[in-house]
Order: sequence, then structure tokens, then C-alpha cells
Amino acid sequence: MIELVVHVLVLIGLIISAVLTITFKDLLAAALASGVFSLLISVEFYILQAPDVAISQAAVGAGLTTAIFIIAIRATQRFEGETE
Amino acid sequence: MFLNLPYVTVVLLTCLGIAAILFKRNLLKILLGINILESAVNLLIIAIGYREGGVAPIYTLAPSTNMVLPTPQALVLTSIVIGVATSALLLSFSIIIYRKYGTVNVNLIRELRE
Amino acid sequence: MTDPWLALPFWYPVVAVLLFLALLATVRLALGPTPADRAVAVDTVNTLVIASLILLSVQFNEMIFIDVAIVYAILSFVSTLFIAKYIGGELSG
Amino acid sequence: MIPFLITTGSVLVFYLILTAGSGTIGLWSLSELVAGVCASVVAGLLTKSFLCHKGDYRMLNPVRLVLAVCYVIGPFFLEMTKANLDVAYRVITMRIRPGIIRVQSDLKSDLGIFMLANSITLTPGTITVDIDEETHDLYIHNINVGEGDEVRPAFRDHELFSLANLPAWIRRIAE
Amino acid sequence: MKQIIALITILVFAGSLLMIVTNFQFGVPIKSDMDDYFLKFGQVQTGTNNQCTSVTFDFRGFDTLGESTVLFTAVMGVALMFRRFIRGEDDADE
Amino acid sequence: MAVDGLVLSTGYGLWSPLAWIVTFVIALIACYLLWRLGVSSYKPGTEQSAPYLSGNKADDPTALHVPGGNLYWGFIEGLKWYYDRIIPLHTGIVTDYLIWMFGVAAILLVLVMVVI
Amino acid sequence: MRMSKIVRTATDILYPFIIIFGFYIILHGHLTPGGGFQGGAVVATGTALVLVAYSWKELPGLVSKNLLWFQESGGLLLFIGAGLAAMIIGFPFFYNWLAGSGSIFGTPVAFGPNPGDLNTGGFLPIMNIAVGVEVWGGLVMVLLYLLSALEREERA
Amino acid sequence: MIAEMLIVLVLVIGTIFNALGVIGLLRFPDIYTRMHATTKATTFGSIFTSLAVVIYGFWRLFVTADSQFLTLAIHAIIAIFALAFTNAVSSHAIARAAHRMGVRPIPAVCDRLEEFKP
Amino acid sequence: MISDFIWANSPILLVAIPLIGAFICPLIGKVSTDVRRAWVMGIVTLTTAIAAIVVYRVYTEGIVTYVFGAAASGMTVPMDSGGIPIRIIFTIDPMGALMEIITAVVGFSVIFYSLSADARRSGLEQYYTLFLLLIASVMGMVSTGDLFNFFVFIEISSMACAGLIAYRIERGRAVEAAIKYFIISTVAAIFLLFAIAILYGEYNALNIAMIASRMQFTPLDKVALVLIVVALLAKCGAVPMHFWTPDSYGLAPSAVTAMLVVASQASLYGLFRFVFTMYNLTFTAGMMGWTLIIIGVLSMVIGVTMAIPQKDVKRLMAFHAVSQTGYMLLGVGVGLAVLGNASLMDQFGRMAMEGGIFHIINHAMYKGLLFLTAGAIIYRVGTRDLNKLGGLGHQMKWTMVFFIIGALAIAGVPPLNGFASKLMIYESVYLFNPLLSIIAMVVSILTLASFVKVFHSIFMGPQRPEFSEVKEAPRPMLIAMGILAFVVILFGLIPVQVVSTLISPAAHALIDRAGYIAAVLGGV
Repeated sequence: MIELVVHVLVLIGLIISAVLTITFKDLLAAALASGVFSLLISVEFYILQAPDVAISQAAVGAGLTTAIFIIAIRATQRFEGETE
Repeated sequence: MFLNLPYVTVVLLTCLGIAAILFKRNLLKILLGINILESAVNLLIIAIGYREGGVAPIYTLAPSTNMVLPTPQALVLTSIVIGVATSALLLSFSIIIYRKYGTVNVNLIRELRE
Repeated sequence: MTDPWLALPFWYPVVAVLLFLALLATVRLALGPTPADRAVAVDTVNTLVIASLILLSVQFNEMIFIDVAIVYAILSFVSTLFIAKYIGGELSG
Repeated sequence: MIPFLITTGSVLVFYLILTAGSGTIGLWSLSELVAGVCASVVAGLLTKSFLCHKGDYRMLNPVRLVLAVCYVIGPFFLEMTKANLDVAYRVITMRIRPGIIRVQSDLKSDLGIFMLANSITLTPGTITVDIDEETHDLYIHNINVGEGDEVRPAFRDHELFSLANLPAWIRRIAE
Repeated sequence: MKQIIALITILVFAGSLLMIVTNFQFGVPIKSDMDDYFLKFGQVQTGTNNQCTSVTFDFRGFDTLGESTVLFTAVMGVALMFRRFIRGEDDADE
Repeated sequence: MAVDGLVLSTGYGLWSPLAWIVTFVIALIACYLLWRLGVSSYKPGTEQSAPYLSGNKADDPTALHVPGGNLYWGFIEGLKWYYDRIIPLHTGIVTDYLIWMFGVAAILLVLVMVVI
Repeated sequence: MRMSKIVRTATDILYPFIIIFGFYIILHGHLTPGGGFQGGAVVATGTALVLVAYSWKELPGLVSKNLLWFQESGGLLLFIGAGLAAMIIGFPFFYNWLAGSGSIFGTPVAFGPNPGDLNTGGFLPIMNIAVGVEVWGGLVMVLLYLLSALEREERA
Repeated sequence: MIAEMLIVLVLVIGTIFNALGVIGLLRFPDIYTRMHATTKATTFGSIFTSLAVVIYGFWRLFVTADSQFLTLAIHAIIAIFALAFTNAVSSHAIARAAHRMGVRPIPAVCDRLEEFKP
Repeated sequence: MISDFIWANSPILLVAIPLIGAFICPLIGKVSTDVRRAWVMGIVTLTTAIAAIVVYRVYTEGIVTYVFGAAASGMTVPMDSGGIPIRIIFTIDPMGALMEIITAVVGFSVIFYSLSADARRSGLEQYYTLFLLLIASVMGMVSTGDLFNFFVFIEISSMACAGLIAYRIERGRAVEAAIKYFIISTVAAIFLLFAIAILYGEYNALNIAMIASRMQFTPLDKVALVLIVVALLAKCGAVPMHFWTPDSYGLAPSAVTAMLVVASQASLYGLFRFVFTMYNLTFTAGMMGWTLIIIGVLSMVIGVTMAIPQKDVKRLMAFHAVSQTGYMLLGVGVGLAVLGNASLMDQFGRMAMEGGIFHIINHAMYKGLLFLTAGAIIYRVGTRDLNKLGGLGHQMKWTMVFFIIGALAIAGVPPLNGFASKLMIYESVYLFNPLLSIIAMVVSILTLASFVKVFHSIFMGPQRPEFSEVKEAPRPMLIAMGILAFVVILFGLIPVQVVSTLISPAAHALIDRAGYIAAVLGGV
């Protein structure tokens, strides 16, 4: 029962962070939320007994994708822009 | 035991990713949508390979018969690497686009039409 | 599997509480007026999740799963530094 | 050469700690030792210019290392516990009076100022916000500035700690 | 108009993918004969404890070669993007 | 017969490259013969080679060239109703392209699921 | 631009240990969770730590692009060469010709969490090292190129 | 039994401090005070929850003499060090960045750094 | 000894040699430019030779299988596994061999071409590396018998293509084309991965033959089928998803464009492989066939009508590529639609499929030739606007001849190869549905019309003063074009031999699902 609770919490966190990633107008915040998303999906892999994948996802999602993304934001623009 | 919650999550994440791809106008946001979509597929593959009460496919203790399937993990490893490579390439394209066009809004990146 | 220590009921509840706290911290992630607030929230989530990963590795009785937590502890530092460097306006050539 | 040896040695120790309990030669197996030496030589070659950046080898002194361990589990941990009780009190009562103050320190080495800054961050009511690169003055966010303290231009470093004189410890370790 | 089409599309996708939820049962793989082979013989054939690695590098090693090549390709693409131009390389075209 | 191997038969029609080549060669020979019948009093560079436009002076040759964009003006004008619909579809916005892709997938999904 | 002195000192202390931890993950890829890609990503992130704490231009001769190119190509060539070696001794491509051979990396493996049986796994450790080296070079190179793009942005 | 009690005690302490940190994160008015809550309390709490794992590992090592529990304990200690080390430094980095970005401590009584760098 | 080695390992050498060439290429470029050229040329020649060996092997021995990492290369099913293949298996049947011929020929001539075309540019080491990677990935895509491996190769090919499209980044439009192509192909690859996940979850197998033998046609299989079809249609540029095609074909360097055509054909090959081998005779065969037919007809019509008003020569040719893709889809779609009916199949279905498959190879050849001529013109003249070009027939005679050959071939004028395949498609499709055949013919006429326009604008007319300095294209370019033109004429003159030796076995291999399964799983 209690593992179900843990599982559900992680899945809810996934959905929330995905929604936040999409809805933020500030791309920096979106990148942060995407970092949380990949962290939580790594936890989900961990719970589903895939530690290799969890390390991989943590390394990529936490460290590198966020870093590359922030450099890209720095090189482009930070806000999404309201105009069509 | 866990019902089919991971699969439901996969469906929801897929919808969110597609929504980000189709409704957002910013290239970097579209990239984030693609990332979410990829993560959804990865989660689906891992969830397919899960066995109730299984342990990781690493022989740390005595041999156990109830291990989760190893192939999905191998597939997802490959898929994650492909995801990071995709992100890197797409972001560098975006940087060049911004340098040339002054924007990353897809509605304004349309010199090639008709 | 017959290890009596595994039946001890105190790992999972703590993990559940920690993850719940991590979810609470995402509220600050959603609200935070400045990016720095959001970075603090992400840092908090990272710490809490690392703690729960360490506990989960004991729960699963797989001692080497703890490597994941170490990797995450190190790597989240790097991404936090990148964020800090960016919002401090120091990220340049 | 000396930086390479120091880096390799410390890295090898870390590797051996990581793989402790793997075999029969002491706590380690033979292949583990061989792999550890190879890996640490490579890592030492690649990172020798970092760990011994300033050409300052005083941390090789075993007394200082022992003191460092004592420092972490002794006074530092004590201050940290107090800090957390303090935070708990402030979280519950919301009785805060924050401000950024300037702290002067006579620590000279990089490691010393680094340890002091981290100690300040993890101990009562204070967070290091910025550092003056030349004079090593720390700018500190204090959650509860004392009455009348906001007019003081600078503090001494030991005034921040109440239970133990952490700067003195750090001076003994790192200077 | 486009928004409505996109919304309908997403709904259709969600409906189709819900079939995954109804057809697969979480925790019970439908078939597992290939993976059972890996779990049974992998340790003996490849001499590894980590069956995930043995699948990644031995049984499906060619995929891993492809994966590394993907990374290599991406690095090449990024290097191509940020290369330095040689002098006088103006595009005569257009 | 060796020629059989060169005939592409589709059941209703056939295509024989060999016969075609023979025809082509015959046509070439005929052309050559016709060319030989001509009078060789042509001198390049004189007014014989200039185009005769009812006695008017010829235009500058470069101005006579019809640029490619104008070639099928009539065709495009005649199918204006079609082109007015089809060209705006190529908007140049990548999201629209993705909507097309997802839309086709959705239509096919509905077809596969519902119709059959 | 550099970050503050505290971050730089922390980087100096942490960097060798991150590198060795990445090596640990690479070398133990066939025994514990981890492997070439994961370890390579950890090491690359360690280098990213240096890149972020210092300015990428003032790195003391560590991150040279030539070395990175060589790592990238060399890792992949080692990988594919391990496969081709099987072909040369008469087996199909990617045949695990070292497993169970009794020579280097050829002893059978025992059960255990951290048994120190590094000398097992056939050519899997070689491949792990190859992939690790390649991933390290590749990811750091991506970061370096993106950072150099930033610099060019500022000059323009 | 004593070990169990100890583990439960440590876990409870850790959880409480983590909770306090998160509450502080939600309640405090500006970023610097929030950072007080998160940095100190969550680091301390996480150290305590991980300390439970260390105690568990050493206790089981003592009982069973199985070397994998030594691995567990050592890796948990390393995780604790990594956690404390990186948390302190990264909170300093964020605070510095926030101040450079122009976030001022809102209810502050004094701001010496403002005078140092106008 | 060495010949035995190469003979036995030829399927993997086909992929491994370009890969090794690509891995060494960035290092060797640091030595000298000439060394790099010689290296690239040698690698491509070697690849072509190996491809010839593989093709010869396939046409003499039947389906060739190669198992990675098994104790013996022919051991597709291990003894103790209970009859399931567990490793990655290369399965090359005549259809795959046909695609390998295309890749080898086009790749060889295109590398030869670009050695002279791009000699004065920067970033050439990455350029050639990506080119070799593209060749390797296309070879892998058409050789592999494993679903996930196909996905990996398709990712490599789309990344290499995107990098190559954006090669001239000083034009922002090239990067725009590349990013559009890359986003669409990434989403397509995610679709494919979704389908793979579903199929893996149902059958716990990744081998195509294994999945085919276990196929049960559940609703999930339908979802997977739709995802696969849409993904690969998008990758090959069929109509509602064709928007990336003119952009990327138009903006890439011409040599790359010729190779992009081949990469698209490889996706088409994947589509045919999955539909025919994995889902052969399901209850969706008729519907899928009609889907392919409708999409094919749409591609033909919209492609050619959009081509007519274009002013950019390469963009115009790109729209023709869309239109020609429609022919292939039409031919093979007709074959798929009547797959279950043996009498109809004998009557015209097989012929339609042969026509469609023959069109693949013809299209790769003449479209490659046309793009190379366009590239030569742009290289010498510096503009691609049809309104500004004119009168080049005076100086670029050989280019004009090659252009005429290509244009007549694409329009289906005898005696060139386009005519042969189009004749087969017309005749057989007429029996299936006369309307479709008539549409195809009309499209063919419009194709001819639009190429008359191109020919007129580029080569006809008086010599223009601004082009008086223009010279003939460099000799390596002409040789590269000559190779392709030779193949075009050759296939036009001996279509029967080509059809009976190359095309008919390929079509048979697509239909013969049991043979494919038996080659992998051992007689079922």
C-alpha cells in the first residue's frame, strides 16, 4: 500500500512538473521545471528497478541538458514572447 | 498492485508533449515538448519491462528468478543518448537561427514558404 | 527475501513524506517571483529526492543503488551553478 | 610532479574508500587495486593543476587532517544543530530582522576562507552572499541582525558564532 | 481553426493510447521469453553480473555502436554549426 | 530470338527499346539526307543570318529571352482557384507542418479503429 | 567570467573526485549500475563544472580541442576495433571473444554486490572504457562549442 | 532493538527538519530568508535521514559481517559529504547571483553589499 | 583467405567501413587536405566494392543473414533459446540489395562530385564525416532486420542530413530548412519508437521476422501500424507531410541533395518492409493499400502543380521529387491493395509493385543527376533564380546534355529509364483503376512541361552578357554526372534485363513473407 503512495506521489510530481514546463513563459523557469521533470522521471526509473537508466537520466537530465539549455537561452532570448 | 498508473501517466505526458509541440510558438519550448514526449516513451518502455515485485537485473545476491526484463533498459539507455544528442543539435540550430533572424518564434521563421 | 529487516516499516513512510515535501517545494517553483527563488526550490527538491533515493536503496535491499544518489548529488550541483551563473549575469564567453 | 603525486594519492584513497570491502587483500581485491592505481594515475594527470592550485601543500600534514575531521564532527556539527533549532524557531514564529552585513576576517588562504564561508552558510542565521576577492571580506545575510548592529560597518568573524570559536579552528587547520 | 484541429488530434491520440492502458497490465509482461534467455544465460555467456550491461554491450552491442555514433554525429553537427570560416568564403549563391 | 529479351511486355502493351533505336536511327538518316539536299550558299555573319521581322530592326537579343517565371503564366492564371488554395498551405511555420503530420496520424487512427 | 572564489575553491577540491567517481562507474559498469555512457556523462559533467566555475578561455591547458577530438574518435575506434578483432580471429562481428577465455577480462564472475571481480566480462570493460572516453569527449565538446558561440555573440 | 530505536529517532528528526525547511521555503518573505530555511534545514534533515542508513549499514555489518553493508555505509557517508558540500556552495552561488541580478532583501535593515557594489 | 573473410563478413563491412572512415576522418583532416580527400575517396570506393559483393551474394545465395556476436554468423537462432532469435540480425534480401546498389552508386558519384564542388570551403572535415555517416546509416537502414536498430540508423541519418542541410550556415535559410527537417524527423522518430515499444510489449521481440511470425493483429498492432506508416511517410516526404522536402532539398548543397533523395528512399524502403513483411496480409491490407494509393496520388498531383510556378531551380526539382515519390507509393500501394487476391495479383499487382520498385532506383538515379546538374550551374553561375538565368547552353554544353537526359528521364520519355517504370505503372494501374492511371499520365505530362520551362530558362536564349565569363563545369563534376547519366541510359535500354534480374526478385522478396521469416527463424 505504502509503495503505491510513493509511486503515485512521483507520478503526480511528473505531471505537475510537465505542466509547469509547458506553461511557464519564462524559459529559464521552464528549464528549471524540466530539470525537476527529468529528476522525477529518474526516480520513477529507480522505483521501477532500472538503476542504469536512472543514472543515465540523472546525468543527462540534471547536468547536461539543463546546462546546454541555459547556454542556449543565454544565446537567444529568455522570455517566450507574447506576440504571434 | 500499482494498477496501470504508469501507463496512464504515459498517456497524459504524451498529450502534454504533443500540446507543447503544437500550441507553443517558441523553438526552445517545442524542444522541451519533444523532450517530454521522449521521456514518455522511455517511461512506457521501462514500464513494459517491469515485473511485479521484481528486482533489478543485477546479480548482487543469490540468483533470483523474479528479475525485471533487461532489454527495455538497454533500449532506453540508447534512447536517452539519442535524446541528448537531439537536444544539443536542435539547440545549436536555434542559436544560429536567432543569430540570423533575431527571433526564435516559429511564426517569424518563415522565409521559406510557397 | 526473508530478511526481517526488510519488513521494518519505517523506510517507505519516510520516503513518502520526503517526496510529499518535494511536491510542496514545487509550489515555490510555480510561484517564485524571481528565477532565484525557483532555483532555490529546485535545489530543495534535489536535496529531498537525494535523501529519499538513499532510503529507497535500503528498502530495495540493493546496496549499490546508492550510486545513483551520489551521481545526482554531484550533478545537480553543476546545473545549479549554471543557473546561478546565468542569473548572476556572468555567463559569457 | 608534486601536485601530480598529491592528486593521485588523494584520488587513489578516495577510490579505495569507494570500493572497500571487495576482496581479500585487506579489504580489496587485486584487480581492484590495479584498476584503482591506473584510474588514479589518469585522473591525476588530468587534474593535477586543480587540487594543488596554489602550490600550497600544508594540508598534507596529518595533524591538520585529523583536526579537520574533529572540526567537522565536533564544533561544526554543534553549531549546525543550533542553527537548525534557530531556523525551526524562526520558521514557526516568523520573527526575523534580516540584513546584509560585512564581516572582516584575517584568514589569508583560499581554503581557509572557503571553509569559513561554508561554515557561515551552514551555521546560525547567516548565509554568505558575496566575497571581496582581494581583502577576503565576506558579505553575509543575517536573518536576525541585533538591535543597533545595522550601523556597525563591519564585524569580526568570531562574533558570528556563539558556541565555539570556529575561525580559530579554521585558522589552526588551514593556515 | 488550427487550434481546434490540434485539440481534436490530441484527443484522438489520447484515445488510441488509452488502448495501451487497457491491453497491457502493469507488472505482468505479456511475453518474456527473450528476456528470460538473457537472464538465464547472460551471466555465463558474458561473465557480467549486470545483465543490463550485458544486453547493452553484448547481445545488442551493435545498437550501442549506433548510439555512440549518434552522439558523434551530433558533435559533428554542432562543430559544423560553430565552425570558423575561412577568409573569402562568401557564398556566391543567391 | 535475342530481341525477345529486350521487349518489356506489360500484358497489354509493350516497349521495345531496340525498335525505338532503329526508328531513331532511321529518323537521323532521313534528317541527314534532308540536310544534304539543302543549298550551301549560306554565309554566316552577313544579313542572311539576321532574323527578318517584316523589315523592322531586330531587338536586342537579350531582351528577347523570356524569363522562366513568365513561362506558364497562362496555366497558373487559369488554375488560379486551385493555386489560391494550395499555395497558402505552405505557410513556412513548422508547427503547421507538425499539425498536418499529427492530423494525418489521427485520421488514420480513426480509420483503422472505427472503419475496420 | 569567473565565479566567486568560494565556488572556484570548491571546484578545485571537487573536480578530481568527480573524475575518479566517473572512472569508478565506468570500470564497474559490468558489476554495478553504471557503464560507459553514465560514467562518461559524470566525467563530462565534472569538466562542465570546471568550465562553469572558471571562464572557459583561461583553463590551464586542460581542455584542449585536439585532445577532445582525439578522445572522441579514439573511443569509437576502440569500440569498433574490439568488434573487428573478433572478426579477425574468425568469429562474427561483436562476438565476445574474451569472455571465459581465462586471459584478461576472461574469468567467470561470482555473485555479489561489489565483489571486485573486475577481471571479468569479456570485452565489455573495454567497450565501457571506449564509450566512456567517447562520451566524455563528445559532451565536453558540445559544451565548448556552445560556450564559444556565446563569446562570438558578444563580439558581434 | 536499540539500533532500530536509534534509526527511527534519526529518521524522525531528519523528516521534521526537512519539513521545517520546506515550510520555511513556502512562508518566508524573500529569497535570502528562504535560503536560510532550505540550506540549513534540508541539508541537516537529509544528513540525518542518511545517517539512519549509515547506522543501519554498520549495525548490519556488525550482525552479519557481510561486506556489502560496509559498501552501503561508506557510500552513504560519501553521499552525505557530497550533499553538504554542494548544498553550501550552491546556496552561496545562488545568493550571490540573486544579489547581482538585483534582488534586494526586502524587509532588510541594512545592506552593506549595496554600498560595496553600487 | 582474405577473400573468404570479406565474403563471409561482407554485410557488416558494408556498414563498418564507412563508419571507420567517418571516425578517422576528423583526425586525418588535420594532416592535410589531400590526404583527407584520398581517404574519403578510398573509403567510398571500398564501400561500393563491398556493396557489389553483397549484392552478388544476395542474388546468388538468396537472403543473407548475419548475426552480430553469435558464435557463427549464420546461427540466427541459438540452440538453447527455444527457437527465438535474440541478437541483432542483418537480413539482406533482394529488396535491400537493390537499395544498397542505389546507395553505393549515388554515394560514389556524389562524393566524387563534392570533392571538386566544395573544395574552397571551411568545415570540410565535418562535412565529409557526416557524409560518410549518412552513407553508413542508409546502408544500415536497408540491411537491418531489427526494429530498434532501424530506429537507431534512422536517427543517425536524420542527424547527419540535418547537419549537412545546414552546411552553408552563412545563409540563415539553410539553417531554417535544417531545423524544420530535424524537428519533423525527430517527431517521426518518436512515433517510430512508440510503435516499437508497443510491438515489443506485445511480442517481446525486436526482430522483424520474429514479430511477423507472432503477429496477431490486435488493436494495438493497428495503432503501431499507423504510427509507423505516418512516421515513415513523413520521412520520405509524401504529401501532407511533404513541406520539409522543398526547403531542405532546395537549400542543401547539391551533392547533399542527391544523397538526401536516397535517404528518403531508404525510409520508403522501411515503410514497404514493415507493411509487407510485418503486417503482410492483415485485414488492414486493403485499407493500407488504399491509403498509400491516395497519398501517392495526392503527392503526384500536388507535387507537380506546386513545381510549375516555382522560380528557384532546386526547389522546383524538390517538388518533382515529391511527385515522383507519389508514383512509387501508387505502384506499391496497388500491389498492397490486391495482396490477398492471387488472381488479381498475378494479373497486375505484381507488375504494379515491380513498377513502383523500379521507379525507386530510377528516381534516385535521374533525380540525383538533375540535382548535380543544377549544382554545377549554381556553382558556375552563382544564381539559382530562373528569372535571372538564361543562355547557358552556349557555354555549358555537357551540363546541358546531362540535364536533357535527366529531364527526359523524369518526364518518362523513351528510351530513358523513367519511361520503362512509368509504363509498367500505367499499364498495371489502369487495370486496377483507370482513373488513377490517367492521373499519373497527366502528372507525367505536367512534369515534362515544367522541365521544358527549366530547360528553356537556363539553357535557351541568347548568351547573356553577365554570364559571358562562365565556363564549363569542372571535370570531376562532369564525371560524376556522367556515371549517373550512363546508368539512366543503360536502364532505359535494357529494362527487361534489369527488371528480371534486379526488380522482380525484389518485388518477390517483399511479397514473400514466409521466405523472409524462414530465412531468419529456420524453416517454419
